[in-house]
Amino acid sequence: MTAPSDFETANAPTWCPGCGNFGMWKALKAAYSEVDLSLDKLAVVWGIGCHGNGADFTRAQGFHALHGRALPVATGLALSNPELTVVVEMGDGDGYGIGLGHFAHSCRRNIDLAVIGHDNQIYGLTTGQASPTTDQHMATVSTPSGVLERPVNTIGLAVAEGATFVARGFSGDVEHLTGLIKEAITHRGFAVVDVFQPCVTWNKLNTAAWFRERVYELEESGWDATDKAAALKLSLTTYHELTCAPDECRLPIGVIYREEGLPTYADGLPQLVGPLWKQAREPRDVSAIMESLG
Amino acid sequence: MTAPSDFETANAPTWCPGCGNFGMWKALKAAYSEVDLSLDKLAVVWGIGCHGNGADFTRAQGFHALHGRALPVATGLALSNPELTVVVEMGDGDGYGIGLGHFAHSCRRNIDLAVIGHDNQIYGLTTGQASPTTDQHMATVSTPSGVLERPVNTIGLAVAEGATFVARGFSGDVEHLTGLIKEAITHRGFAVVDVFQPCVTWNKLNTAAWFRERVYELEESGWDATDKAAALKLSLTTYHELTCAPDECRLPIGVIYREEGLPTYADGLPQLVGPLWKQAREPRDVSAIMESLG
Amino acid sequence: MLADPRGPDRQDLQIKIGGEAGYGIKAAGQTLARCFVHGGLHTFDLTEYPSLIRGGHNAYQVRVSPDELYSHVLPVDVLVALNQETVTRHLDELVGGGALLFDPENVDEGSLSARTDICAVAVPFDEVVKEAGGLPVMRNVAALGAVLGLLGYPLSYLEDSLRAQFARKAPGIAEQNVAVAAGGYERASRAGCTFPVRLSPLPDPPKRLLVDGNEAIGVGALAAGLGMYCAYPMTPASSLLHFMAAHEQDAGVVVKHTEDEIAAMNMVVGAAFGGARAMCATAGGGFSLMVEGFGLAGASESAVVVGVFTRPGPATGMPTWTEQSDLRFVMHAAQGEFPRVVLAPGDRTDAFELTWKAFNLADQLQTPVVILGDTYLSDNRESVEPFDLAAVTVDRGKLVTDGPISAHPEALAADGTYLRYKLAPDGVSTRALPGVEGALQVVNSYEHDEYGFGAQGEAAATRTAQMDKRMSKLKLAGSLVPPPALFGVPPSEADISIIVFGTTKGPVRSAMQWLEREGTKVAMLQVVTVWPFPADRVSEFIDTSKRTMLVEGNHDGQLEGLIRQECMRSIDWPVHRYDGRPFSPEQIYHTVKGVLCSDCAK
Amino acid sequence: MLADPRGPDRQDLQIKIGGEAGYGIKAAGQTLARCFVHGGLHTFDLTEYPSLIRGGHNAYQVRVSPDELYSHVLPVDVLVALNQETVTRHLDELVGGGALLFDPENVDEGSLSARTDICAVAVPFDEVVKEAGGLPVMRNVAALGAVLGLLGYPLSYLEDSLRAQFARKAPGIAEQNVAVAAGGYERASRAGCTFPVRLSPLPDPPKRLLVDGNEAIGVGALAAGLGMYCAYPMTPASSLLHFMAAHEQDAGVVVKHTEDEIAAMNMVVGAAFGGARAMCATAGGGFSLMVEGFGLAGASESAVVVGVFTRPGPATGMPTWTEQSDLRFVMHAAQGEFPRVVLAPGDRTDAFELTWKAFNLADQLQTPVVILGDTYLSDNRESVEPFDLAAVTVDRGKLVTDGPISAHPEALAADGTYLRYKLAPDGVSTRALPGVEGALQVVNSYEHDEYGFGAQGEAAATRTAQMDKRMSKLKLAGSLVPPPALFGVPPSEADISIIVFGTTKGPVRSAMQWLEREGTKVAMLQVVTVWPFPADRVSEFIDTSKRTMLVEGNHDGQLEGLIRQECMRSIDWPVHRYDGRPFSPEQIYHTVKGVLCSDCAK
Ligand SMILES: Cc1ncc(C[n+]2csc(CCOP(=O)(O)OP(=O)(O)O)c2C)c(N)n1
Ligand SMILES: Cc1ncc(C[n+]2csc(CCOP(=O)(O)OP(=O)(O)O)c2C)c(N)n1
Ligand code: SF4
Ligand code: SF4
Ligand SMILES: [Mg+2]
Ligand SMILES: [Mg+2]
Repeated sequence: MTAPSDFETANAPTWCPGCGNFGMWKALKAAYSEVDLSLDKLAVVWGIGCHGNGADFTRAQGFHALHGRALPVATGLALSNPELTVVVEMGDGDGYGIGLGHFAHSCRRNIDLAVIGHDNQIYGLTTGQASPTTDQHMATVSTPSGVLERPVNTIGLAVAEGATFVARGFSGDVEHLTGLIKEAITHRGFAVVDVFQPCVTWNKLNTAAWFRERVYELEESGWDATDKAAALKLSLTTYHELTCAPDECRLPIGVIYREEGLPTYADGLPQLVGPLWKQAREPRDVSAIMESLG
Repeated sequence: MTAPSDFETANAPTWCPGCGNFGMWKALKAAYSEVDLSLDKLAVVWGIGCHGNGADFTRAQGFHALHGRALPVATGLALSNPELTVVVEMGDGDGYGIGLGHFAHSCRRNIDLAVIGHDNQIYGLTTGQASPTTDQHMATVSTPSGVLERPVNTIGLAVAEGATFVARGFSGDVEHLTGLIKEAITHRGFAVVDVFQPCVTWNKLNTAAWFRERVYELEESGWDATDKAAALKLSLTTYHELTCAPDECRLPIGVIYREEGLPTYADGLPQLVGPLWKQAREPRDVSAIMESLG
Repeated sequence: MLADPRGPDRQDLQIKIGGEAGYGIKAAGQTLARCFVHGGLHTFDLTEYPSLIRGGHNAYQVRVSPDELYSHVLPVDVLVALNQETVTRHLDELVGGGALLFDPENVDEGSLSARTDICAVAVPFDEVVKEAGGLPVMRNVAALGAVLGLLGYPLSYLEDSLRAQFARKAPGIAEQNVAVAAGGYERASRAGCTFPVRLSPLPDPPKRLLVDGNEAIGVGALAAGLGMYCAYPMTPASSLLHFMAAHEQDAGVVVKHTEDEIAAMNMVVGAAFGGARAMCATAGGGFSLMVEGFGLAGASESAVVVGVFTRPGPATGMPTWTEQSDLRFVMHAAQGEFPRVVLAPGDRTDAFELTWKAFNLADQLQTPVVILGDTYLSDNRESVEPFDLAAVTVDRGKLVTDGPISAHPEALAADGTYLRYKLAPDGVSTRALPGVEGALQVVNSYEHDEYGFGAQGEAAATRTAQMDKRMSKLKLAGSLVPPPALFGVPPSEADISIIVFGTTKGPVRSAMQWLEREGTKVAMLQVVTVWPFPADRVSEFIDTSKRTMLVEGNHDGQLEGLIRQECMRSIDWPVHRYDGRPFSPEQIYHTVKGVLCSDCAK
Repeated sequence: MLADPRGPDRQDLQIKIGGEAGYGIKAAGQTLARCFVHGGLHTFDLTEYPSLIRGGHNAYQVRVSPDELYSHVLPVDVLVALNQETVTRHLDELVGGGALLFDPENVDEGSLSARTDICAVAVPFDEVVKEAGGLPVMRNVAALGAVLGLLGYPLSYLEDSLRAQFARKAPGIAEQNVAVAAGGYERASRAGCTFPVRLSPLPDPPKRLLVDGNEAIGVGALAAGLGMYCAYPMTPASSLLHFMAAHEQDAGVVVKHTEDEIAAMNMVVGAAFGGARAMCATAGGGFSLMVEGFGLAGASESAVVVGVFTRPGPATGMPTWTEQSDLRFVMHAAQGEFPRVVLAPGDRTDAFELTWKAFNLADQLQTPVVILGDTYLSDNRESVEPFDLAAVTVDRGKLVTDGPISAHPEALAADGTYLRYKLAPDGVSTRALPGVEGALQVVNSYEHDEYGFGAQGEAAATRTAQMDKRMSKLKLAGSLVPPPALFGVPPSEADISIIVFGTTKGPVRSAMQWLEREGTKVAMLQVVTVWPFPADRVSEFIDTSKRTMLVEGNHDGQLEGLIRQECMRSIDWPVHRYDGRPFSPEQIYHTVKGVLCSDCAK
């Protein structure tokens, strides 16, 4: 039985005091320990951003990948060894900005990954530029006249593109978030938990207090997470606008969509019978294949 | 007044006889002439694929860009000269595969472009590999055991990410398609027409006859194209499955979603008062900016 | 017109089939080659096609000889014109005394009138098909039959080939094809053209392969124990994806057609982390998108193999043609500095060997290895001796796949912590796969310390130590990589010494056959491993040469620049080509003759 | 410890402020520099920070002197410790006789005991703030006041600076800050430390700029008429995006923070097609993603400017540190071959000038121009003479922006058709913008004919003609690009001749001041345009030198390799550094001394 602290290295987190990443970090460790993952078999892949600094703090089989490319690395890893549990942590700029193509295509793939989005609606590590989930009209150093684009509808995109588990969490509610992460890890297939993760340094709008006034738990409202059309409709209320008032602007957290029992990507690969390193212990006999050429 | 033939170069199209691109080509020329675009001010940007070979056949201000990158080129072009009408032609592999990130982000941007997707559900030019819109389970040279992914829900993605005009056309119905392309061109903002464009050479499943048995015109069914949630729900029926029978599998064509009156991306740029080459006729006076440094 | 260097006693013969794109020209040519190879002859194919599915012009050449062949040649001995355009484009290529097979329904006989020096044989292919009760698509088969008939080569080889091709799927169709082939054979054999070369099957033909470069690479990779192959289609690498996909089940390989090349490269890095032997391949344009992930492989010390098969650039360029213009690009791709190995196969046998070796090198060095090919290698088939499968070895270097890491004390810190990036004299640390008990790690794209932690990597001493560790692998690489290969006479005895890399090898070897026959002594050095560069061997070659020539398929002289940089030596006669066409042996032959001719002042 | 080459008569002084990341260390240092520059002194800043928002350690150095400065130096004369870690990390750097300002609440005085040779001044910053009625965040201001008090430099400069900074937004806050500064000033001035150097403001200070490299590039680009700037944030290029964004309205520029670097590069190509002067900038990692689009610019002959500001690689590497390891990467990036220009500014004045010139070159050559910088250039501020705005010219080359194309017969085919890629002796065709009447075109990523049609580009002759046309621009470029710059004595008179590119210029110039003072004659050649390479000038420099040294911030010797390749000459003393730190003038000074010392055999 692993304890949350088993997943900590000796490096103390360097996130800004009050950063939402602390809540997520707590929830992640709790989830790992409650699911009782083995340290050796838990592989975590990070993109680049403040969230990615977690690679230095997390004791696991870690891969700190490139900005926006955690998903393909994780996909290669998961397919190379089906015995691993592979978790992806990505940022909003990272996963829904530069990496959005991989995200959308991964949703279609139902690969067995748990994808945790650190969605602080800002580029933290590069000092506060607009991210793809920054509210429209918000001014940042890269958009001083306000963001002209609508934010990415992460939930809608994930549902529309076929992800089989789509949830929204809030770093300020660690217990609820722990539950979502556990579900994502144990879900067979592509599971996304997009997490409101306030950045206290650069995003002065979407603060923990701001969210606390607005989030509500879907579980309590009797939400039917199996209705895809309803999930898509709900996705239109899962992102918000600059001016959204607490009473008009209710942001659901919880499991928004869930589709169980579908084959995973690996299920479609009968040749994937175990870790692929076993294929390369000695030369493969290709005489038949070679002889067919001619 | 321009005639459709004004938009033709001396090069005869080299598409395979029977290719859906011929119908699209006819519709495009008809739309250009009916909207009465000036040849000098019509700029067309293509990605790479069979569709992109249209660059050799189309008389206009043409830019034959890279595979998957037509949208950013078109965006730069449109913002550099607001007097141009900019049309993007892209393939399904091109625009919804390698270029999916640009597509999703462009939808959020409401940039004034008309985007025409040549959606033959296959990689034509590179000889028949699976595309992101290929039906799940279909066998191709790159997926001989069948595609394991769900297809991209192009319509759902466009609507969810904020495109303000989203339509589906069919190359086999040139007149209807001409109307959609005209609407897309005259729409202020980001307009997408995804077109079923049978590839007679590599896609033996989704043939013109196959579509003809399944498509129906939304206009005739009294569809309300302003309801976003409904459009998202409908998107779940705008793509199909390998085994879909003509009677169960009704594929809507027409305008699926339309949102008028929103500011375009350029509307948010008060500094964009005309073609940007006018900014570079002589050195800009930057003395005030320079003096502020120190 | 220059003289045909093959000379009057030549044993080889080249057949060209031309027709509209999309009508199976390539398949027909390949069938023809197969007939010859099954008869024990050697073949070398050349395919020419535009980047169009239809509506363009395709041509396929088969060069055939009882002797070993290294390349195509320019002249055509038998031209098969399935349409008028073939005549328009290629009639000039036909040698005097050559034969033209044409369909009078499609070709205007008037357009042939200038060539009174050839044997023009009209065969109404559609009629042949109809008479034999075949289907219209069998037109090419009629043409193939006619070619064999013309040459007096036994029809049975074509019959066997057709039966083998269709037998499983549609035996009826096979017999229709056989009948059509017989019809074409019969018509052409009556024509009575005579050839200087008479091709006969050998009584006891040796078993040979007929492979293109991508197939050779594919077999090499599978033999090496490839576990995952990721790619996004791009000419001329696409057929390697098709090959891998076709064998995913029987070989047990995970093959992923990814959303783009970025994903392909990063997925391969992920798969390598997991312990798979992993590979991706693309053309230069796709590699442009892989550059960042390629650097990730370098920084994270990932054992990956990357195929880069060059077509003419820049940008989309000329998708279906060939060039050697990505050498410096692959050498310097990605920000920062890290060790890499670049191997450049010159032919299909090289391709097989270098590919399986690439996997060992990647594992031994824990760094990316590039296989640098081109369209001439990828697309064209060559008859070769069966690959030496027995020679294949799997050496995974310092890899721990299972068991507890505590069994590998050399990989641990004093306190027993596993150190993924532990400093080592040869630069290579012990690599434990995820899942190995107790071997926790951070594989990192950031600079890092021995464990893999990023923040610690910013210390100057740590950085320098890790950079030196990584870069020192190049020294180890120097002792592991395949050395340059010498052909012909030693340079000290040669009238001219030629340096090449990659597929220029073939045309130069062909030219050498002719030059040697005439008494010209030629030395050729093939730079097999382009990086790390074999500076000593190349310098020695140059220093012991009378005069040096360098033949490379690019504008800038990329290998030449590398020789200047690494050896501080210049080349007397650099020869370039960048029109998308491969070097012909004739070009090399005549250039050498020009250089050596008595009245050419250097 | 080596002697301080500044010597006992030095006029310069270096102040370092250290504290926790996220607490405004950089802003404080910049304010300090401003006080000196407003007093007519010269400054050179150096910032050091980890790739973290908080939780790490930041340090900011300001070197100040009445004489011109070219770089930072190693020793610190005044250390301001806002926390214990500053003492732990930097106390060693403090010169004997230097001063330490520290907060006794945060720093353990015991940790200072080893340094009896310094003047340690305790200033309880929080107390100062409280006394002055300020807010806790004003702690740094108290420290700044203390620095000036210690140096006896008039407080008024800091007061003015604080007022200017806050006046508009919050005059009340401004006065609180002023009071806090005064408190710090007063405490430290009582300490009575004495310094070898006494800094006084000039009576009539000249107007100087205080700019970092990105600001200099920003001003240069705006002056050149930049129309569109596209970028994705990446250290150290991000601040250029912020600069452009801050001026989008007043300068009238379209600034787009794109979804990734691929989009940034392709958007810039689209904007250039539309006629805008267009630029993107990034670090090497972002450039990795731009490679394909960069090649598109080459193939399509697009006039674009690309900033590549190097940080240590490979991969994510060390985001906030510096290196010069992307030279060969930018030179060879992208498949195929096309002409490009690479300009490497050595300081902020270079950066301004080369940037506006880059736009002219891009337009004149219709090909991409790279501005190759690094973190040392981008991040650090330097006091410089106001840029010579009057010298800026706009030359758009062969560009037709409006009117009918028929007015430009040189751009037309015989039949009056506009030919975008018309062959021209200098390789540059007349470029008509979309919208120009009658000027239809296909701008193409495929090889193409003169009109731009792709299918036609596959003909060998067309391909060769277009390749030769494009590549011939390099010759034209050779006559247009800025030549190398010579500093110091001519090489024939020099004891040592040093070659540099980019920001190594500054530390070498600093070292030269010291060496010259001691009678050592030094020649320095800065290779300003790295490509096309000024081979003749560099060869001549080497040939007329007694001994040559090459100083470059990378492992492989990238410029050295280029010199070997292009000049076939080797360098006697190559000097490298790749630990993320910039060269210090001391390193260069001592290395030169070592080379020249009588008992050092070469
Ligand atoms: C290709 C590339 N471009 C840019 C960067 C610089 N970069 C590092 S982190 C980051 C954005 C961080 O934002 P986000 O992903 O939201 O993560 P956060 O810091 O907010 O957790 C950027 C742009 C990079 N590392 N690589
Ligand atoms: C970066 C890159 N990768 C791969 C290719 C090769 N390529 C050219 S077209 C194409 C796919 C074409 O499919 P699609 O976009 O659906 O267009 P279609 O041919 O079907 O019209 C590919 C993979 C390329 N040109 N560039
Ligand atoms: S910058 Fe924002 S996201 Fe990053 S550590 Fe600080 S608070 Fe967290
Ligand atoms: S391959 Fe398919 S898409 Fe391409 S031209 Fe032929 S039919 Fe059309
Ligand atoms: Mg973020
Ligand atoms: Mg397609």
